[in-house]
Amino acid sequence: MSEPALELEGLARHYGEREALSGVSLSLAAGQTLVVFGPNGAGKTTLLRVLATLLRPHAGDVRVLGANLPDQAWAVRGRVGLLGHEPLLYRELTARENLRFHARLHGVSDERVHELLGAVAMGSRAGEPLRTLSRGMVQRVAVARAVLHDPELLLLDEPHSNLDPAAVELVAPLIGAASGRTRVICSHDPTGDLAQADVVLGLRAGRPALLSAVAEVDPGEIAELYR
Amino acid sequence: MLSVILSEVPALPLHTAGKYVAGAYIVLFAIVLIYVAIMAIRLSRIERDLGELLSMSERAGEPPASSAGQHSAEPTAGATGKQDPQPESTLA
Amino acid sequence: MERSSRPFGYGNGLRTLSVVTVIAIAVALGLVFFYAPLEAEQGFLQKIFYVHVPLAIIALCGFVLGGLLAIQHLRTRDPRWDMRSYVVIHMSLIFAVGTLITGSIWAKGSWGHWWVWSEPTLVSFLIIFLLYATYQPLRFAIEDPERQARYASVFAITAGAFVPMNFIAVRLSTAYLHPRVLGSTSNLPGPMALTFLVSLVAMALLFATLCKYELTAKHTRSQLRALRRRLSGELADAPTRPRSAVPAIQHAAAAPARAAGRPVL
Amino acid sequence: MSGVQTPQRPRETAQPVRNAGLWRTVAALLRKELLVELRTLESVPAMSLFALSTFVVFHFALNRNSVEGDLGAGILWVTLLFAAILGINRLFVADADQGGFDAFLLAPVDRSAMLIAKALTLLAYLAVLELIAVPAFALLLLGAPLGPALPGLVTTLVLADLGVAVIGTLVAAMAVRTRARDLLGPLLALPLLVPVVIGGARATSPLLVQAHPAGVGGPAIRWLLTLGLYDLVFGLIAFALFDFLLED
Repeated sequence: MSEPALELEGLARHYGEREALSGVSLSLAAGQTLVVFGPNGAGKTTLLRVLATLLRPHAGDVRVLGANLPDQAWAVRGRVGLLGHEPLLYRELTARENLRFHARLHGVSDERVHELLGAVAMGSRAGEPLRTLSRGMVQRVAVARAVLHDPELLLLDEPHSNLDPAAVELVAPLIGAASGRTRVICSHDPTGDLAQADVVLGLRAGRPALLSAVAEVDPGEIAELYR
Repeated sequence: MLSVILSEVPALPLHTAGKYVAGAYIVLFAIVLIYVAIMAIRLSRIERDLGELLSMSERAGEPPASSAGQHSAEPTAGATGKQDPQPESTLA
Repeated sequence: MERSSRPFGYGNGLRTLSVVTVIAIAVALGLVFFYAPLEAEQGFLQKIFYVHVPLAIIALCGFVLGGLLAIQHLRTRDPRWDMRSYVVIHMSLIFAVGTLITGSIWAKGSWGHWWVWSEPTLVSFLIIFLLYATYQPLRFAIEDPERQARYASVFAITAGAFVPMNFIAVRLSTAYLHPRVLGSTSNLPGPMALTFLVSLVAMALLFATLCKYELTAKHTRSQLRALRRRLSGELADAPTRPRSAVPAIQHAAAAPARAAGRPVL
Repeated sequence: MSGVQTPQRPRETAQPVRNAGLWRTVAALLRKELLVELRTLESVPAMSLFALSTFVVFHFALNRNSVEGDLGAGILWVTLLFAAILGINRLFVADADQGGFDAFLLAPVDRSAMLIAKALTLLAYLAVLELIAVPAFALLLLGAPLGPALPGLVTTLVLADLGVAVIGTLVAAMAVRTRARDLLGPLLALPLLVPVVIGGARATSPLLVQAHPAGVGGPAIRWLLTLGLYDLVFGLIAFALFDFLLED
């Protein structure tokens, strides 16, 4: 697919007088991975929510998967998978019921639910309400929920939080580089995620302080962001 | 002149009913007065803020004229007469 | 930097409007007390009619107008419409309080007690007042100014549609205790009708003037905050705006002027 | 466990993923709603018990062993109204706290499906509430026989419940994502529901009377019309405005 998956030009989003995001411009080809670094409150989560059509951009033009937001947001929904801090799952329902609910919303068959439950090794505990499960298990069900509808674009906000190394290994084919999907990952540890990045974006107080291909970036600059 | 008007006017029967009528009009007047008082307080707050800003701009060394020079105190004559169609036409 | 924003576009409009209002109110008062004949049944007390009913009508029109402005805000997403809707509803609420007080004074005068359940306009005004009293708390309970404006507009439209509905329901349910002179404006003899109309126009002008006055004050304050942000931007971290129910209009002080034609209101 | 290589399904061109129609989305939402309610039993039992205890309070407050006519209708409708307020307050809490809104907004579905599903859920809660509260009212407080009044009462209840469901859903959606959600819900809903209570009480008061000279007449038609008009007007408004409450 020649057309870039993501094209941002002067994206801005403000929260009252404070500018959560301003002047973010980048382009990401399909299949590539963009890793976003930046201290807390730099606007990483806001960026993900704008790309996921949950937040309307206040300025600049945003083209996600060939549709520009916010007018053609409907064309993007269902083709984007979001894995944020919140699992977006109901604690009272079981893992299977949650995934079935999301499957019906996205028009996905039940086999896919069963297949994904196996893929995240949650088959055995699929019948218990989520509130009885550990945070790691809930995160794995959330990963399954994020890729349930086979999205073309994955938006991952610190995907490996609460996951033990074995679990990271387990979900790699779904949300890792092996999944072959275009990915935008927000992360705090330059060592791990920098390896799988194609493009690196550094955000500081909503503004892009660093934007370059992974080859030209040196870890010193990334550390600089957090000072 | 005043006596002419006074003689013309029907005697105002200010017995019991008058009390209430006076009360009603005083209430209306009081509402407008309270409103003007609140706006006056706000106006004084704006003036205080403006004073702060002026001192701020002096401290910043940049003469205030350069940034706010164009804001002529009086709205320029050039502005079209009917500035804002909306509130006046509340009746329309 | 070319002119940052057009000069204030309100000043002159306000001056002429207030002069016209003062004249209209003076004429109205003159007519009410010196020209309108005494009503056969209620006598002098009926003079309250010329202040109570215009207040009520203007307040109702204000609430419905607030709803229409809110529709325009949701369509265009322009915060200025939200500011207008907020000011108009805020003013109508004040007029509604006036209606309730003058109404209860009238009730005391003609039936001997301050609150009368049989008078439909009074009763529906109490309900409408209770509803719109939640407008400010609703706005105050939402932090993000943009969402605050949107939720306030949804409320304004729903409540705007509620006003006539409420009148229908209350009017149907209230037994008629006495002649309809209090609410009705139709079967008035000539001079009374003229006086009533002049009072109505005077009240409408008063409403427009106060609204414009408040709009000017709010606009000035937001310009001031923009100036403060620009100035303090150089000195220290700008103090963030305290949470408030008042709509926030972002004056991108640094941004180029808006379309030169439209005054910034 | 070798990592299962997910099949890379062919993707059509950039046309939107239109999945199930509106009503299948509503069905999915309804199924989830009722599942969560059955699991937690948060709303319906609370509303019913609240109604029963309110009848007891009315008994002692009014110091009457039985009521009928206007007083009876008044007690019934006030109790139902406040019990409905309880349901309205809890309607969106699960969605707001556990990311239900975001999950729904991410899916390629029509946004008014949430309004329809939530309104139907509230309608179901009200129906169950009335199935318990009305017989209890007849048993505890009503001096008149319920039987002859039932058909008229049920039609009025259905019309009123529609109004409460529509306004309740709109107000709940407005109040849930604010700071004072438990206060704003009732403050917004009560004035808006006054016409429903007026219509309901006036329509049913002639039914709940002891003496039936020529059998119990139906509820006055003008009250049913008022309720119907109310439901229609606010149904359209809710349909038009609900999307603005969801988006951000």
